[in-house]
Amino acid sequence: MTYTLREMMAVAAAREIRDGEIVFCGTGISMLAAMAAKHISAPHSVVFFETGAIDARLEEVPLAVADPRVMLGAAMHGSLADAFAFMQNRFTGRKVVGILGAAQIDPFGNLNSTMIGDYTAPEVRFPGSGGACDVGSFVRRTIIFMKQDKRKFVPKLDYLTCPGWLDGPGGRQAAGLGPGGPAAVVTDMGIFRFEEDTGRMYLAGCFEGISVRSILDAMAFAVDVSRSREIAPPSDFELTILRQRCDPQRLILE
Amino acid sequence: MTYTLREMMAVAAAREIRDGEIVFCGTGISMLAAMAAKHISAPHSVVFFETGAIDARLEEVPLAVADPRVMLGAAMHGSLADAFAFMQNRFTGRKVVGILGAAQIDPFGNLNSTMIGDYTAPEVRFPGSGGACDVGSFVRRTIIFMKQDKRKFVPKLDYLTCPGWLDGPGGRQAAGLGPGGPAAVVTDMGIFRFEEDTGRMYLAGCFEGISVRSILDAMAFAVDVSRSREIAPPSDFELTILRQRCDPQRLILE
Amino acid sequence: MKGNADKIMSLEAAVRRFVTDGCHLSIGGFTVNRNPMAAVYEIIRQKKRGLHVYAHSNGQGVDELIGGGCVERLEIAYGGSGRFAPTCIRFRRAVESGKLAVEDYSNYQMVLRFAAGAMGVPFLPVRSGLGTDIVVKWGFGPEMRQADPRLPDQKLCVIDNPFGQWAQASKLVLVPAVNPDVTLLHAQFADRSGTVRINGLPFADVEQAKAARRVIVTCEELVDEAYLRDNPGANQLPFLCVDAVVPLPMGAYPTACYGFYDYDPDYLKAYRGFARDETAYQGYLDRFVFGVADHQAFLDLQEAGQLDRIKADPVKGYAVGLDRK
Amino acid sequence: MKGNADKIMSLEAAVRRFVTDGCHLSIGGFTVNRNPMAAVYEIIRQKKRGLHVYAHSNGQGVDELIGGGCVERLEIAYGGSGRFAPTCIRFRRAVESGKLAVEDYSNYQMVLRFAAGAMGVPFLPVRSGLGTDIVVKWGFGPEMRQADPRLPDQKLCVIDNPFGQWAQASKLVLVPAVNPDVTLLHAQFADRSGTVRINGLPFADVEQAKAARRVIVTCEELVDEAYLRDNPGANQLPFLCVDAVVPLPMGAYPTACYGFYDYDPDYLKAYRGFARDETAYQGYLDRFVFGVADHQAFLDLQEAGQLDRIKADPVKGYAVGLDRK
Repeated sequence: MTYTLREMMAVAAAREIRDGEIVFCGTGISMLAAMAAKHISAPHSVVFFETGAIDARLEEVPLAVADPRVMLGAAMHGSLADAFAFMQNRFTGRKVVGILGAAQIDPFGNLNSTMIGDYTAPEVRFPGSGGACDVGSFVRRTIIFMKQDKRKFVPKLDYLTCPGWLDGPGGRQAAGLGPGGPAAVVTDMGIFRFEEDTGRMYLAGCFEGISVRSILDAMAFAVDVSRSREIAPPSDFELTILRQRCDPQRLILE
Repeated sequence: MTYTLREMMAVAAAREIRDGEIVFCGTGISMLAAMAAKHISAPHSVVFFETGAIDARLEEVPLAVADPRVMLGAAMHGSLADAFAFMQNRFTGRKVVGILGAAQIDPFGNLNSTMIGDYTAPEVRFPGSGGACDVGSFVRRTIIFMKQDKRKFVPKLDYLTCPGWLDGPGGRQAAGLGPGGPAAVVTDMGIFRFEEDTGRMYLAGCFEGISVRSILDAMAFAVDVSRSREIAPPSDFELTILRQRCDPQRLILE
Repeated sequence: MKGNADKIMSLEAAVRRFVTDGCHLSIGGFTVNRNPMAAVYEIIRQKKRGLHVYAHSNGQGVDELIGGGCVERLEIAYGGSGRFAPTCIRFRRAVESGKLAVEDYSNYQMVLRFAAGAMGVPFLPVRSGLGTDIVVKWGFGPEMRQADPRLPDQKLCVIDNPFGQWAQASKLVLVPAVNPDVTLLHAQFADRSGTVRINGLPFADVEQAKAARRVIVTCEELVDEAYLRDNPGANQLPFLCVDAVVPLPMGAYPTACYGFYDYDPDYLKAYRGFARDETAYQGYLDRFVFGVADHQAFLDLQEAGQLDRIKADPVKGYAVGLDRK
Repeated sequence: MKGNADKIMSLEAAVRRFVTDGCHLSIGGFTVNRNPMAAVYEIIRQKKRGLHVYAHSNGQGVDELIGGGCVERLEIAYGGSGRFAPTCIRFRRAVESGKLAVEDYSNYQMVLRFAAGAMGVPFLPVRSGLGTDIVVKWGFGPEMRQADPRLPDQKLCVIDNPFGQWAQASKLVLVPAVNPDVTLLHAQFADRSGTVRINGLPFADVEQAKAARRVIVTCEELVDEAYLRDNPGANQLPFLCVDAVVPLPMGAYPTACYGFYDYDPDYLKAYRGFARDETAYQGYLDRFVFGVADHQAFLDLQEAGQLDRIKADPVKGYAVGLDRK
């Protein structure tokens, strides 16, 4: 089957989710990835939102984490305080994988979703942290969605909204954060992972028909590409689930 | 009508409650006083318990603050955390009057409900603070029930469980507590109040047929008695309410 | 005022009485759900100015207050409305043009600030934000903070764990309590004295209400006290925490109200169009806010059948199969 | 283990697996209401020893654990059972005879300690206790605390408000988080994967469960997942926070379970009698705990008709007109 890059991104992210994980996700494609994973490779994963809904039925795609569609058939309706405490909690937090997005990312997977320019007089304003800073601070693993773009993959962020590996090995510990950090970055061209010893991003794979060169041209810092391989395109099964079970109205896929 | 001293105590405490006040009360006679006040002089007072029940219907006398009888017809079923936060809250806490009891009281209205002797090897152990320390720390006014007894009215407590006026004027402020403190002590012989300028207890009144002398004999420190007057006995109306509306089964009055 | 008296008021009177120019305000709801929109429009209509607004992730409500020119300072975690506006447009314009001073926190940090206010403590601790610019960069400078007794002297502070490594934490961020002058909420049910029942996710509405000096609740249905008290466990706020009750069907429109109606995707898309253009936005305000006397008149302006289209399925809580493209 | 698997276990197996000698334990409920009594009796029956127990105001459950010789250390706010025992008798004897080390906190302080554990922070601030001996006198000395990695080095600490006079507070008491190895709860309803619904007051059960590494829930009725999920707002714990589900009718007896049964005043009065005399108490244990195989056998020992007498009125939630003299 033919597929779009958005579909490839959703499938690639879904493949990153481990069975049994508790998936914190936001709106849009991250929600699709979480929904798809549950139907494909991670049947025992549990989707939960910062708004406090746990394991909702999701019969229709929510267009916001506060969409009433996240409330149907949930195990419980917690408050925001409950949802974030669940991630900071020593026993439940370690089972959570967070899916995040941002306007800028640096080589250590730190994210900016706040603004461009000088903080007191921004050239461009974005929505701000929302729960991203909390998730990045609390959970063991995060998966990051990014558009592959020179202005988005930058050596230094204008504003560090959400902690990744900070400045590398020991960075989080020095700052007082718990263990864990970004595991993968899924873009519209490929997938990056992070080196354990340096905390730096490296290219792990390119999507079908995408060259390493074209990816490097779409980022403002260098990364190791020696481990890059071509990523398998979405299978017919994956596409069918995504299109028919997750977003039949194509509210997010388009 | 004839009456018992327990009935006199309940009525005397009920008279202390102001209309519109939110009454925090424990079990036993303090609950009766709060229930009676609502039927007599303070129809707009609201009874609430540390267990989180607010303005319950109280068709039967609860024998514990966690008695299921405190749950019926309440405005809401909060948690313990909600109940105590309500008293520490800057806007709601100031409307609360707390009714407390203890094993020992000192001239400044500080209370001991923890133990007698050395803390690490007590001669006598009592239940402990429960919510008393919280109430004494948070609210503007407390009314204290005590048995008039030399071993209970002591110059120095074995253990300070619940703050009254601490060591007198400015004591609470120096300790970091908010304004407010004990307003009255109701015993089985009379009523004490506290001097604004010294924070010390003075005898405000004796119950019918009780002499000032006999009260002083039943306490281990001296108090000013010059302002003492005889307290009006329970009216027939007060007794009828107490006996028929509050405790028809005489679970607490006996 | 927070006792068991009858607290029914008109929205016009409640806003006139409790929402004053320059006051510190917080509103309930989250992005496109249960924002107290009728109250928001009334505030714009009464031309309140210089408001200091506290929000966690209120998209539509906060964006319209900003667009209406009512807001001078904003403390917030997230200024977006999901798919309808990844970044709220009037919010973005106001910030980029320097008309709006913003202090950024994380979503949990803002929730904890309301919770601290509700609990009556000056701060609460959190492990979120360590190593980030949320800790380093302040939107409100130390001078401005010292000069204003209604602001804490610090945005936040970082301390070493006074209990060593207890709970495996070496450092904590302490976030200061918020005690707004007024909190506005929209709920499904309330009684005359102000006991409130919210169905579906409560978000941070309860903490926001308890943190505030005054609380205005608009509700879909005014119900008997007995109805709420037959099931106390389903109620979120006791009458002791509420100052004004305003019965107001569709009071959250165009945002959603679980079990009653969905968000209106057409309205929110149209709003996005207006918001992008100054002239169009002025036209939007003139027609939908200043051009109507009250919320009912505003609802009457909507296209025939639109309010029926977003009516919620009683079981699912939202409008099943609603076209949201 | 806390996932969506089937978690049904027998009480005997759940206690054997999760409650180990010397473990740190907390139990839900309050004085004479919804104590997990069946679990308490099973712990005594299995002769668990050296338990470190955390409670706020658990009367009956904690007193029986102490009477059963299971408890070595106790951190508590209140050791009473209302009118039935202003001071719990076995608790009092154990303390006065030096067999039980106690650390005293206020009720709110204990609740905040569980809440801190649930939130994953090392402490929470409170204004309660300033100027009292709760701050000054420690039951567990600094040496004992430093020697035991499972205890914080300090009972609590007092700090100056880092935000000056913000929220009108100059000083705060910081109370350390509690993270018990196991929390035992009794609820009205649960499903196979552990989603829990508590009716009536929840007390601090939710915080106690979320603070714990392991959670055992006994319930009156095992219900279908669909039944609980049709009304998510009425549930208190998601399955993600629970490790074992034990269907156990009358599992809180002789304490009350709102909507199901009242506390048993006759049992509690008889218990008081036994508790006052060492020989009588040994006889009580031999007959009612060691003499029975399980909770059902314990219930069968009760006088004919007694369990019917305390059956709750479905509307009022308790046994109307029950003779409680």
